[in-house]
Amino acid sequence: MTALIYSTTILLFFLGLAAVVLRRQLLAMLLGLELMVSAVNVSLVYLAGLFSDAQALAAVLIIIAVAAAEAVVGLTLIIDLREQGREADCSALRELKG
Amino acid sequence: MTALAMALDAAFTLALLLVFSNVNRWLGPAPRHEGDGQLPYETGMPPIERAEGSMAVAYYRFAVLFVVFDVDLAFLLPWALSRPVFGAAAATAMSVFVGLLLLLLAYLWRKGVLECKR
Amino acid sequence: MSLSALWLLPAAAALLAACCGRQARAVALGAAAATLGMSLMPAWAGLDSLSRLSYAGPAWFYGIRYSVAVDGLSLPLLWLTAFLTLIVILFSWRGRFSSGYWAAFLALEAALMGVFLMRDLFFFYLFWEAALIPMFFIIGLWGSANRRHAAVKFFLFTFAGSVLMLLGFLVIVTQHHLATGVWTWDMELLKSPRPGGALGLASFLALVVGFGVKVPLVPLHTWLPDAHTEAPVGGSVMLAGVMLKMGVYGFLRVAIPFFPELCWRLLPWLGGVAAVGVIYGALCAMAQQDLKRLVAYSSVAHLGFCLLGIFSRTQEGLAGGSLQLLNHGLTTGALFLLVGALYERGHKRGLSDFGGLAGRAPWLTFFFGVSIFASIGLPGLNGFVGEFMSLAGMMVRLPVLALAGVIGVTLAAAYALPAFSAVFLAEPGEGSVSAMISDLSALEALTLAALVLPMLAIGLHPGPLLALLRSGVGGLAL
Amino acid sequence: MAIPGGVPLLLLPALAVLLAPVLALLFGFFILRPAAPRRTHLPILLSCAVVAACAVLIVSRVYLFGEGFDIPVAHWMVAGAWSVSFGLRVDGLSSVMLAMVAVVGGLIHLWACEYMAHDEGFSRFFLAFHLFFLSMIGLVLSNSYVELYLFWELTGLSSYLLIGHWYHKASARRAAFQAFMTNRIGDLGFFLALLILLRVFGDTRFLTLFRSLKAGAVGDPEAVTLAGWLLFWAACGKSAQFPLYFWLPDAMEGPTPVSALMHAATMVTAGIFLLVRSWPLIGGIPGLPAAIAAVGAFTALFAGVLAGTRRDLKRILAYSTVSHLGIMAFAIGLSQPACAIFHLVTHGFFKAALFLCAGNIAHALGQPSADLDQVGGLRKTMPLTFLCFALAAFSLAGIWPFAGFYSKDAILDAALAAGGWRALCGLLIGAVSAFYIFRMLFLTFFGPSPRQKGPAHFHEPGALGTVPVLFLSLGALSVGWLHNGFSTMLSRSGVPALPELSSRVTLLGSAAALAGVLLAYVLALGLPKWDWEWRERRPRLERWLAQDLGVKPAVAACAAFVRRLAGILGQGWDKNIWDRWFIEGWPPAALGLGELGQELAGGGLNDYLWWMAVAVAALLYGALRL
Amino acid sequence: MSSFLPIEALAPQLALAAGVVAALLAGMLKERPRGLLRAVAVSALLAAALLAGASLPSAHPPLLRLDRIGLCWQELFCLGALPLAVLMEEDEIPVALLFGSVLGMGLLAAAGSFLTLFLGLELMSLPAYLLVSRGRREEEAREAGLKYFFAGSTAGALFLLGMTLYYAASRSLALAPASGPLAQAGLALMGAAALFKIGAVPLHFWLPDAYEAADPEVAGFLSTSMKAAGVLLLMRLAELAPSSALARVLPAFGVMTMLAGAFLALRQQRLQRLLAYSSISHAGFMILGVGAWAAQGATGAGAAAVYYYLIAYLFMSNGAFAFLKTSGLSTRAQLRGYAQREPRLAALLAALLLSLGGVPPTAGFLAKLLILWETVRCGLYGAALAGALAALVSLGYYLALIRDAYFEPAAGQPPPAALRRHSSGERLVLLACAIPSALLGFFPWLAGGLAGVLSGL
Repeated sequence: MTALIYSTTILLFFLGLAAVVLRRQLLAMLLGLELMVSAVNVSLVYLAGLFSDAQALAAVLIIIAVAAAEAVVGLTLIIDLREQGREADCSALRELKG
Repeated sequence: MTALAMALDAAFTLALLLVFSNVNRWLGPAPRHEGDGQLPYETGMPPIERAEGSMAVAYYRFAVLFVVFDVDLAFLLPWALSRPVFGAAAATAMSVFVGLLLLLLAYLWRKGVLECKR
Repeated sequence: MSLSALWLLPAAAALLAACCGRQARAVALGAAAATLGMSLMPAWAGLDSLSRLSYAGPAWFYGIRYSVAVDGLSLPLLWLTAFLTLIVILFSWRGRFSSGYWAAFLALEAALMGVFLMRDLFFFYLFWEAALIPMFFIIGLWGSANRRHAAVKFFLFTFAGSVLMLLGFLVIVTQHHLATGVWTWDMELLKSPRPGGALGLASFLALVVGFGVKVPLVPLHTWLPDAHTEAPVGGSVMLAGVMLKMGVYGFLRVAIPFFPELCWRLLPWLGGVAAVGVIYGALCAMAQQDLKRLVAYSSVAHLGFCLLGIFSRTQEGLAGGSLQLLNHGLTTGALFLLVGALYERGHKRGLSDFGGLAGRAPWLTFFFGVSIFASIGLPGLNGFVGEFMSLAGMMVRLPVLALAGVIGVTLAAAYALPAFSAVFLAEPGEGSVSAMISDLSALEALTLAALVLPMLAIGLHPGPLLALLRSGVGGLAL
Repeated sequence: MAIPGGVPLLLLPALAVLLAPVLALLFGFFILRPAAPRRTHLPILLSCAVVAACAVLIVSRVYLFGEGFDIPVAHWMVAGAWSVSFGLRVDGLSSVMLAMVAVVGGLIHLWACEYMAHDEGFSRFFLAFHLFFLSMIGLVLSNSYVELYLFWELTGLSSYLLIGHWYHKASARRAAFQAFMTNRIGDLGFFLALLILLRVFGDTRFLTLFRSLKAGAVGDPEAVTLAGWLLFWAACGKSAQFPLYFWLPDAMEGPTPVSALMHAATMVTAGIFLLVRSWPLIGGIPGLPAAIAAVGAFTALFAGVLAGTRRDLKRILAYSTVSHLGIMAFAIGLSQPACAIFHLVTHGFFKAALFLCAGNIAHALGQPSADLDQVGGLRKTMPLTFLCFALAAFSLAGIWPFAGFYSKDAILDAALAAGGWRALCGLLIGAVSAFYIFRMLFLTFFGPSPRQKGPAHFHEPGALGTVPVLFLSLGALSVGWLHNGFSTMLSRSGVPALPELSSRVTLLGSAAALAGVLLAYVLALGLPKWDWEWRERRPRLERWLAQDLGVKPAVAACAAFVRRLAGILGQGWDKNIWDRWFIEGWPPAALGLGELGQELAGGGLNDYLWWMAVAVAALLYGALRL
Repeated sequence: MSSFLPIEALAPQLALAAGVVAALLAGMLKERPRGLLRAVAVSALLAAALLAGASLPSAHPPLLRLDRIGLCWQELFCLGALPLAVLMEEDEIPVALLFGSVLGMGLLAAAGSFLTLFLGLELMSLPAYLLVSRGRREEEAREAGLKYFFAGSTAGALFLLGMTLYYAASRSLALAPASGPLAQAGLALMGAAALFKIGAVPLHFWLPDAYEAADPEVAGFLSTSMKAAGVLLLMRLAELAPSSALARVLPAFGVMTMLAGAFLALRQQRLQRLLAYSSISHAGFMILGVGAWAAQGATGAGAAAVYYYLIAYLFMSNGAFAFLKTSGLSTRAQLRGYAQREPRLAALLAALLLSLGGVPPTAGFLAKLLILWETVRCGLYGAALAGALAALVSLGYYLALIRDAYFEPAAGQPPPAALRRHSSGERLVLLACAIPSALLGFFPWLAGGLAGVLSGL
């Protein structure tokens, strides 16, 4: 039973990772990030319930807050990019290389 | 028992997923225009960029601010429920927390972030 | 504490010279003279009391301790360093050099004095490497045509060797700690339990490569001609006069005492490389058209003799080898000063660029002639004593290497005399700059006389110097 | 008779002999050369006088009272038990040599004053000349091999300076370097012999060395044999024996006094002196004396034939010197070192006389050296030189009353006693040497043959030019009569005495000499044009002979090979292959690697994250697997 | 109250928080005196550094566990941030961001449980992304900020996954050793996040872009304090299971990073990008140091070697980036002939570069020596050889820079940025960084003292 739950959350996590790695649009990648964090939250909540550990649940709350902060920062950066008139797209970010 | 529930739940979500993403294709009319059907009338000019423009930037700013202040609510809830247990210590902690938020709000207001100019 | 002053004074003077612009030259002269004076002091205090002068500070970190001492081997080398620095400063007295030039030479002297004073492997390595920095700037800033390439090549080549040497030290110190549970970097204490087996061999080879780059042993010598050719006069004198000695000093102070039986077992290989160096250096010198490169390759040959003497581990071999160190300092120092003088006047270094200087610059010819004959080992001058005793030592161990050494002695004449006659005796060909070559100034002649007189003195009466050297290296004999 | 403290009285003149030249040189170089270059020869002549006086004193005391000593004077190199020291050794052999060097040297110094009078390198010449004089004296008086090697090399140095005296001439420079290098190759053997002797005996003093040899306490016999052969190789180098003789004829580039003193009388005999000095060592080695005899005989004949075909006066005398050195070596080979030394002394006198006469002739022409074409019939205009030349020539040929006869016949006697090829060679040598010297005599002084210019503008040199020559030629006449004095002197220094002359030997020797004279008379005066005609008729033979029967090209080829080897090694391998590829090849390789790495960082965010995912996968795999 | 709200345990962090508040308040004032913000920045950082130096707190509040390594590293973070505080432009947003970042690092150092570890990790990274994106060159700064953000957040997410796996194995969020495949996998993932933060080679691609686009002083802060935090995270993880797969693979990562960092830097023409790759090479040495420390059972002396390396690197890297800001140079071509124009600054640059190259008597030499010593002590001879090779290759381009500055003739006009007058703050920071990095090699007692302090844990 635990294995099934766990494998789905890890599957979700790697889906998020795939989104971040494969997708070209930055917003989609941001979503992928949030997916990864939420997948971890699900597994953390499940395990906290299993080990009946209150501290883990508090951790989930904090992780959610941190994820939000992350999203805010991500959005700000992407908005900045768009304000410059550049495509919010990976291929636009080729300037720095070598 | 819960395994069956979980399986059903998974199946149900998958089914919903499939239905929502494909219902318009099933119900709607088949896309008739092909080839030059996409082109504008003979006098129109070909579109320069995609139709749906970007949302005004200002709206994004408010969305971000909403996220920042809304998430703090997540911390108020457990504090409210457990206030009788911890008493004074929790009170001061939460007041510091809220005080910081107010300082942030004051700072944003002072900086004129909240006005909604075009 | 007075021994530390030997390197502290030049270092402080270097800082002072770097700051004050015009008087830098005077500061340099004062500091160099003072250092020479101080280095001579232990001699007056009697040779047997040398050990009293050593000083060892508190153990700071895992056995690293600031400890200085002087003995029969390092005292003469200290004299040589101080003496050559003073000569270089006097010789480039009239050149319009910036304050950085004088500061660099003083810093170089401080580092070299440090190398010969330190008895702690950490500080030995620290000064060993620190000497590279001033020489890098000397070659780079005041060198000739492609000085940039030569400076970087010199620094990287030597640094590669030294980093390997550092790994060797680390292995020795760690194995010593494993064997005795005591952390120490002191040269005396590290001698007792030596890392044996493959690790011991590996660390010994690392030391050999580290010191070999500096000596230079033949396959690792190609930085020498470039560095010598591109360095300014003072630079090449200090490079050939003292910096090559650090390698042989390293063998005498670190490599042999730490691995005596390995040294003995690998004698055919080590002696073989040195012998090849002797013949290879002489043959390459024969093929050179540039005076400085010729003298540089001759240094490779001369230091091959030092190593032949030292690896033989006989009383006369060790004494001869270490004496040859000092001889090479004097003869090659003088030769580089003269070639430098020619370059300053005629801005050319090729053999065919001069001619007929004997008539035009008699003193220059005289000093060049004496130095050339000293460097090819004419008996009565210092070169012969060093080479003869080294080869006598090696003949006792491996006659075939002594044979190679003797062939080297013969070849020495084959490259030195044609060069001498091409520059001084032959008629000036077209495109020769002999017209611009004026004779040595009084100051230059004085400095060269100060180099040539000891050659004759050591050649005829090497007794006291040999006794001093033997008190330092005698212990290594088998 | 000894001064208190056991030091023999004889030590004082011996020290004086060494110190006088040193003081003269120092005074000359530091004071006179800068101040009054034209008068540097005065202190030098004074020191020659002092040396000559002391030499005579030493010879007389050794001859009359049989005194002699071998004393270490000072420590030179010392390293614990191992040590090398300076010392003086006066015995029969060294006093004879000292006397010869002092007398002949002094006379030639006198002669040089006039000859070099208006040479611009006057002071430089005299300083180098006297340096040679000092090193020759030192060489003769040294008491150990290392000390002997010191003075041996100094003679090499001074010969380099003196041959190359007129350094503006390219041929002089080349000859000087060739002389120095050939000596140096010979010294290679000497250096090795020193090392071997030091290794075997621990000390190279003659006294201790020969005592332990006699006692048979030799640690390593083959090493001593090798040392013996190497000493012979060194003697070949210095005394111009066959393989290493080619530098001597070219050494004639130097001024005539140099040729006379160094390349006739003293320096070249140093090799013979070395062999005689180490006779106890060499005598004991099986096969070595025979080899020395063979080489000596071959050199004598080879050089004699060449001397007979040369045209330049000084070249003829040079080849004659090589031939006579061969004779001395031949004598040593016949285990008659006393004859060799006796011949050395007589040869010193008559060869110096011949050279000075040739020098006077050339000086009259104003050239460094005269050619047979430019002379002819000089007996009318230069009678005194003719007289001296004739005396020396008769002595060289070994005609009866002259000095050469006594030393040559002693050697002939030993040769005949040894029998076989040695006897034949002995006779042949006598004939050949008589032939070439009389050919030179007839062609120079008698009736100018049609091809020669004749005696037109020749004149006798000044007083300083003729008096020394006269003395030398008288010496060439009279020295032979002291031969029993010689044998007693030499026997005192452990060398077997001269053999008694039997009438049979004198008859055979004189017959051989007369045959040579007759042949020379027929060819030189009978057919006056013969000497020139055979050159035109057989130009190939002429060129072959001019190249020393192929020896000169061989030497040139060796030198070229060494230079090419140096070029290949120095420039080709060291600079272009080893340095460029193996040492300076690393930085470009590293830069290339860096360039390769840069392509990887393409700048795309996805690629970065893709690499990140790969790394994480690797880490996970490692963690689960390890 | 003290039992619940850990005042003295988090004293340095509280000081920084006060700093943030003060910065915001200062920002709100209409007319504020010119140096006020800089004063606020420096004073808050110094206060934090002093408080961190105070003695170890007795009580262990929840989620926190302060030990000697934690304290020393907090000192490091504050020191690393000082140059940035001095050199930053007069704007309250970056000051607040800086305080936020250093506060996050403080949390990481004082972490007693994985939660605080993660919180510290994220809290120090988020402001860093914004600091990078506020670079003067708008275009590149935004791009670099975004790249840094996405890479950093992915690493954060990976850390989270690792945390949960480890939690599944150890059943509690406390920093307690656990065993089993899940724990190993968890550690590996968290290790990957830490290696990302330090800039280990396969995970380093974001670093050159971020360091090149950011302002030089921000890059300095990133390369010192941020890297030190990454190293601390790695040490905490290695401490949990010294013989775990992560600990065993660290030397290999170290070698790969050292060599790749050195080789990649050879060809760089832009100075900041070159210093970025050189910082990767130095990171390799640090990882090797941590690996050697873990191989010897994570005891005192090894930590001293890593700590000394970080201190030396702090001075060198901050100094080098401060030089770039002061001199306004951006490419190697502009560096040509710089010594003729500015002899004093060039001398400081030479000292810094020689120290980065590890040539005695500089601090860099002693740092590399200690790391190589630790590597040799635990028998990793191959890694020591690779370290020597990396030092040699890196010296190659440092010497090339010195050669360009000193031996080349000045070519063409200096860039406009180089012409403005250097402010006294810039010169002060440059001196404060160059002098110690040039001479610390002489005094091994400093390393000795550290070993004493750290081994006291």
